[in-house]
Amino acid sequence: MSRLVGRLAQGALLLVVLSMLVFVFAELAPGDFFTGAVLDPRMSEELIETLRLQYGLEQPLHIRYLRWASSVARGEGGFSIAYRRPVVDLFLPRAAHTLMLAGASMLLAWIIALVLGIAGAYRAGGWLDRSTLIAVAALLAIPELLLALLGILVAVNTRLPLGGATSLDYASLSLGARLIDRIEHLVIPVTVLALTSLPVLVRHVRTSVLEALDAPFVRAARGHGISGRRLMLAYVLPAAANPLITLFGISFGGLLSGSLVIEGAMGWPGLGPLVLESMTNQDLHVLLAGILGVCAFLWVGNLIADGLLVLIDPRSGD
Amino acid sequence: MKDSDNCFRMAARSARVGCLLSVAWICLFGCSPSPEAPSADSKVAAASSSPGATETYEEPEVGGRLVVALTSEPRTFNPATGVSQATLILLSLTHRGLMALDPMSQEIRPSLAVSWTAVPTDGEDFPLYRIDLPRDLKFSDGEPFDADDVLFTIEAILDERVGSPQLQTLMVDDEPISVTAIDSHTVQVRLPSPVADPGMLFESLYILPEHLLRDDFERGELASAWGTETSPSELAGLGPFRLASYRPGERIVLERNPHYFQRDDQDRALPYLDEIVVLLLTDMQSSLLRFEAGEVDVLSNVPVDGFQRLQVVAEERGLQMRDLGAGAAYEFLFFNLNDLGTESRSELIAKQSWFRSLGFRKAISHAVDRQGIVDLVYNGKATSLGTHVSPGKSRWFVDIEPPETSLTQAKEHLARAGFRWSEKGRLLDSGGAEVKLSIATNSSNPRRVQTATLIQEDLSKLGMEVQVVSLEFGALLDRVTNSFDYEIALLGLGRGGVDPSSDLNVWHSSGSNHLWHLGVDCPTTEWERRIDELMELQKSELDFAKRKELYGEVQRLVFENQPVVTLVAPNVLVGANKRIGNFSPTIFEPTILWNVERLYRRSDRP
Amino acid sequence: MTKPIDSNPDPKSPVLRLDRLEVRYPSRTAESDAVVVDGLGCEIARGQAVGVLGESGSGKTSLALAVTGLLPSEARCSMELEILGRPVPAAADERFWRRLRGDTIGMVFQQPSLALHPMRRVGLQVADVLLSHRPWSARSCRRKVMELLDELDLESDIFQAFPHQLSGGQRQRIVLAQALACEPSLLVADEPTTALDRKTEIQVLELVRRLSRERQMALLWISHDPGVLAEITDRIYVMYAGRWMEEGPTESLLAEPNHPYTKLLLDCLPRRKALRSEPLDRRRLTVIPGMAPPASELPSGCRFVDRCPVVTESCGEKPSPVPMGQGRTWCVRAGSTRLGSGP
Amino acid sequence: MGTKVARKWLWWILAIHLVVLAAELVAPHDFARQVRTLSFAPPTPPRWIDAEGRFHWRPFVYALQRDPRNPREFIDTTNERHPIRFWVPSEPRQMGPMVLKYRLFGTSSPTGIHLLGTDRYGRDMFSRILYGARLSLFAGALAGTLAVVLGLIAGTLCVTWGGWVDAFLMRMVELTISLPWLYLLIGVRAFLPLSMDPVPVFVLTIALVGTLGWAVPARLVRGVLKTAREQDYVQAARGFGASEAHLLFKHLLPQTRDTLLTQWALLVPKCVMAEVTLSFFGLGVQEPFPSLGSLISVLTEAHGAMTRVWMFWPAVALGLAILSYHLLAEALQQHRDV
Repeated sequence: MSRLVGRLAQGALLLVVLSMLVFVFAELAPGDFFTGAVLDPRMSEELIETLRLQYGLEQPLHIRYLRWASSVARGEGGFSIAYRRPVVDLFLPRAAHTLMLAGASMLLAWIIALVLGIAGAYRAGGWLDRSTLIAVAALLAIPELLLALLGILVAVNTRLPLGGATSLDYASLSLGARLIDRIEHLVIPVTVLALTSLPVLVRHVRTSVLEALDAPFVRAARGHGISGRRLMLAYVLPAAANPLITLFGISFGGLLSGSLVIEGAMGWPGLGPLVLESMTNQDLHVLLAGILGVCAFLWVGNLIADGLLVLIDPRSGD
Repeated sequence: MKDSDNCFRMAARSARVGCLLSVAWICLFGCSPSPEAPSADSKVAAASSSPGATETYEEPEVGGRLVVALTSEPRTFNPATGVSQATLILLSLTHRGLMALDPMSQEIRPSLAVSWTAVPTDGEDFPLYRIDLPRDLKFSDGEPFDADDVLFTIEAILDERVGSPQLQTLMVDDEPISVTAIDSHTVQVRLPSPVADPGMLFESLYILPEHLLRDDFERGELASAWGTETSPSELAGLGPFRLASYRPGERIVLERNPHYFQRDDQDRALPYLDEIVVLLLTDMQSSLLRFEAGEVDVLSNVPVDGFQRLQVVAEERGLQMRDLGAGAAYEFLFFNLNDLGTESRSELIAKQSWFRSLGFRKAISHAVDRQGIVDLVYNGKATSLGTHVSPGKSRWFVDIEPPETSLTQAKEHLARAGFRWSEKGRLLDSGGAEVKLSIATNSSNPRRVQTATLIQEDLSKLGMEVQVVSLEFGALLDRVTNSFDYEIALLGLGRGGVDPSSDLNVWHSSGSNHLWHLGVDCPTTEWERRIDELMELQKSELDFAKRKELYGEVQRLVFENQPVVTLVAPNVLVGANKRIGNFSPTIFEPTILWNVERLYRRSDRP
Repeated sequence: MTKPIDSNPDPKSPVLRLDRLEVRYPSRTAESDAVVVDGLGCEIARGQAVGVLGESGSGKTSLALAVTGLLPSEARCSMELEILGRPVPAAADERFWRRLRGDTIGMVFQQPSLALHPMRRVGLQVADVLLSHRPWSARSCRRKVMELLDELDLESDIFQAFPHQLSGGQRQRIVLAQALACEPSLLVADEPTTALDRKTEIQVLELVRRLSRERQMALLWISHDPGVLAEITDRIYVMYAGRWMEEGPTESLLAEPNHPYTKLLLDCLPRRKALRSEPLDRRRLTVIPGMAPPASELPSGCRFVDRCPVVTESCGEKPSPVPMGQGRTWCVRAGSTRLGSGP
Repeated sequence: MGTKVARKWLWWILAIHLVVLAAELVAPHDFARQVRTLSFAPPTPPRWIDAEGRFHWRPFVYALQRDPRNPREFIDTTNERHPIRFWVPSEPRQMGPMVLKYRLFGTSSPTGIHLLGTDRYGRDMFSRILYGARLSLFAGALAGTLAVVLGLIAGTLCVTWGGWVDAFLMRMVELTISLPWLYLLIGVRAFLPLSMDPVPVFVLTIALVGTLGWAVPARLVRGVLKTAREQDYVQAARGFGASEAHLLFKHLLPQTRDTLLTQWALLVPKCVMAEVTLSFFGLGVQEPFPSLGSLISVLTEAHGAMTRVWMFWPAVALGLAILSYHLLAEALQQHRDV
């Protein structure tokens, strides 16, 4: 219990340090939210100065940090200059979509990776293994954005929707039709996103399973005629679990960050476009919320991974 | 006239190694290529002049839905504070101002106002105007509109707490205009000093409903009122549409405003359409694909290669693609002529002596292959420029041919300016130092990087060693406007009004967008002084012909002295589904939606 | 679940008949393959216990893996193998072997600590063998495992234990339980007691001997320790560098070895009885001089030629078996020379 | 067996790298040479049979010209053959310490050979891929190695020291993964000179990508080592009094090899792609210098590029390189002892 409290304290400290670092980094980068406004014909220098004062951008770093911290303490999560709104208001309606997309694709990616990685390792050098290897190399050579565009191209030639989370007439659909509509809209983004994270997972699953297949106790089990599904599930996978669980912890952090790019290209109403935009126009508090979210997920993921590692390994229990 | 680039879209790429990536900026805003514009491509100009006319033969259908795409989310529904491009396009659908730019004639015409008349003043210095407002006009929530709403709007904009970007527009020579109500439907405007085209002050000044916003204003919270979370029932405007629903990140649905004031020739209520669905698509490539698939009905600011691809499939997919000719935005090179003072940047200061040499600037202008930029970067969909006013702005265009692309002439200019060549063909300045330069531009705009890549090779033919430095947009702007740590930069400008006065901040030596030499109050050369003078004169010149002449002289001075090397004006490319009737786009934002109340949807494909 | 080889087709046929076994590995460095096992053959009758004696690296383990189809994929193996009188096809695949292993052939591995999955309860690991071969319900498997544990003198609550909670002897019994679960006709044991202390080793050996007699189970016991083989086997094959050197009934072979290698090997070890009482460091008083040849550079004739103290010219030829008493010796000088004094 | 296959792939990878190292010699054109009349020209394949159906022993190419019916397309100019020759004289240029006066192959006439077509500016894609691959493959491999080595060190420290060092390093991993490095990159860029030569850019790329990529390998190494340490034989070795250092190097670190090799094989392409990001912030290579990443990213920028099939060649080249790395890593992983 005290270890858990310690970890929680560490996590909180981590977020604080991270937020400070982001402030420092943003300070290092030239310009602020209003730098781009210089070229806007309707924004006079005086107006920009006024706005800078109004949003406290002229104040020293620590004051700005404290202002942000107090905003977080009030539950607003910071204030977006671009939208003139508390960040929470911007994030809440979008976060569910991002989590839905990211969660579904993570699930899909892990399922595919486990199947391909295990099958490939089981018959290492076989046709499935070889073609997986080639596919992985190809996926790594294709930028995500291009993959997204190819995904839309696929949608153009099928009956699948090209983007968005719901159809235009969603509101008038029946409950069942709504569900189908949602799923149809998920197919392409989830597939594309799963494909982007697939290479890493497949390679690691395959390596770990290969290594586990080589473990003396797995060979012994095969010597006893234990094989097939029983061998894989009860012997090989637990033995291969360690790097995979670690990787799972890391990919948990990717739940938020992984889909940023894809969402924009797919017209998926998640956090992606918002956070990316905040990055380019230096809307610091929005970006900060995104980063802290990623970090928190990552940290939780690592916590889960460490916990799972303890859980599956009976030796650590004694 | 100012910049171009404020509107951007993001096309982020892979976000691996833990950090996030890239963002592409696309120059979006253009200004008019009116049908009669002497376009570089006469065929194109002819094509774009016809559609409005042909469409009138057909009886418009009432009802239906139009799907449009926006490249970023609106940041507010508040007309007083909206600045981003997406916000402004959305506001243009839901609000109306007293005056508006007629994109065809490129003049300011009454919009809400019934009439705009100058009131003769006896002996007084201050010009006076009377604006008659229509009666029986209602906001989209059914509440009546009267002069108080106009007064409230002006009061709100002029209030510093609101921080409205239009505050400056309502200031003449640092004095606010004053507006008074004569009766409930007549207002009177008093200007502190004469203004050439006073209707311009009210262009796109959307009228705020006093009954909804007065309380917020009194509390000093108008700036944050009408944020994107506001319920549609709390919003109201005078535009043809009103907000029905908003799904963040996904789409905005607008419905017909039943109280809209305009009616068509047959006295039918406008708009024809029932509904506009605005899809929020941050990625241009996916917008293109969805347009191609017929999921999006109209698409503005189509990138060049997408446009040409769509042209190929236009028949098959039932699309109409239009090249509207040169937009008002222009791409240009400028030299760092800022006063670096005593700062220890001797290397840069030494290079500035080249930049200050007219021969050097002219040599560069002659060396640049503008047609190459048009052909290779814009696939022919751009127009070479000799000066900063593109043919698209027909009302102010003065035919100045771009400098001839000629290495010989460029070399002559250099030789005359004291440059010479080493045995290896490297260019040396009069002190014998090799000429090494860098062209900085923003990496988010691939067109600019491509242009710089072409210029880099052009200049290397003169014996210069040139490097392309592409920087993130904010970092580039910081160098250009703040640290002055650059040599040559490549940027685009051209957003803003058609009127020369909107150009003041670029060409006046004290202007905030006088990018190549910022923060000067008194011009350093004779021709700069003359430009300042001309710009001041045209500001209050009431006679159009004289004003055009004054502005023409500015353009000639710019051409002769090349403080900036203007390159090209990209064409404005748009497309629509053939089902969309009355499609009559212009190079002004909103290119396609400027006549949105008259757009209609055919139930059957013609 | 049908067995690929009927457990009792002909009571007279041997449980295992192996001939011309050859195992080679493609070499990492040299161009030619490394021949690890070269032309071995042997027979094990029902209830018979056969031992294979050899130093480490002599190819014993490859032999054990070959007859259970467990060689690593890169190994090249050819042999004529009959199990319970039925030939194993040359193209036998994993599916074929899978049914054989654990059912007809039980296998006990070298180190019990490595042969058990560290994250799985040992009872389940025994039950897994049954579940893989018998169409039984989980409950009846469990009952059978309990019986087995009891038979092997293990407490029943061990079922729930993890391997790391057990002693070495307990683990070895669990491994044995796995091997014996399906009552195999043949038990292949690859140095199963090396990792155990002497006392536990004796217990395990006695246990195996008892069970094999009760069940008429054949044994193929591989070891480098003649003492162990003396305890448990009826017949011993001596192996060196992938070939048989000598074979014969345990008693006579250990008492009167005919092959120079066997003699040297047995000389290296103190007498069995003395061994138990003497301190550890006296065990390895003498060693055979020289090193076993690397598998890629084997001499063409007798494999022992480089280290043999009594080499003749004819040792350069490949020796053929010479019948000696109830056994055979693969030495050209067999019978003609007596080397030193036998043990 | 593993090492023999591994050696085969190692030779193959070395061969690729040697070819791109000698880009000056092998490439038929200068990577920056623009032929503006040949914008987006399709590949000119070597031919043996001419338009009249005659066979020629010496392969040749046809020059391209604009299709008069469709000015955006090119057609072959079949009235003149341009034979492909080896060891063609060319303008002298520097390759390392040598001055080259020849190219490996090319046509003697000014009409060049464009094996993989040209880009927007009429630059030869084949030559650009060679030059770009030189930068990207070396930068990728070095940066990937740096990241893996740093990760190995950090992961090892976590396990050997444990306690607060472990907690601290793991929190650093989380920080590294979530921090917005691009802000720092923009900041760093502001302190660097305006224009930079390719060599410092190359070093900078490796240093930045390598130091930012340590986090995931570190965490994986830590996980593997933690389990490895619990294994019986390691415990046993400890019981025998083996020193921690001995344990680490003999028993623990070898177990991380597979994971690290996999990580490395995955990191290399990531580093190649990350270089594009750096370029975006003005830290990577800039036009006209090519990198594989920048050649590929053209595809996502321009809708039109996707319709020109030959613009996908850089992606194919990178894919092949990645495949080779993976095959090498896989061969190195086959370590089952005989």
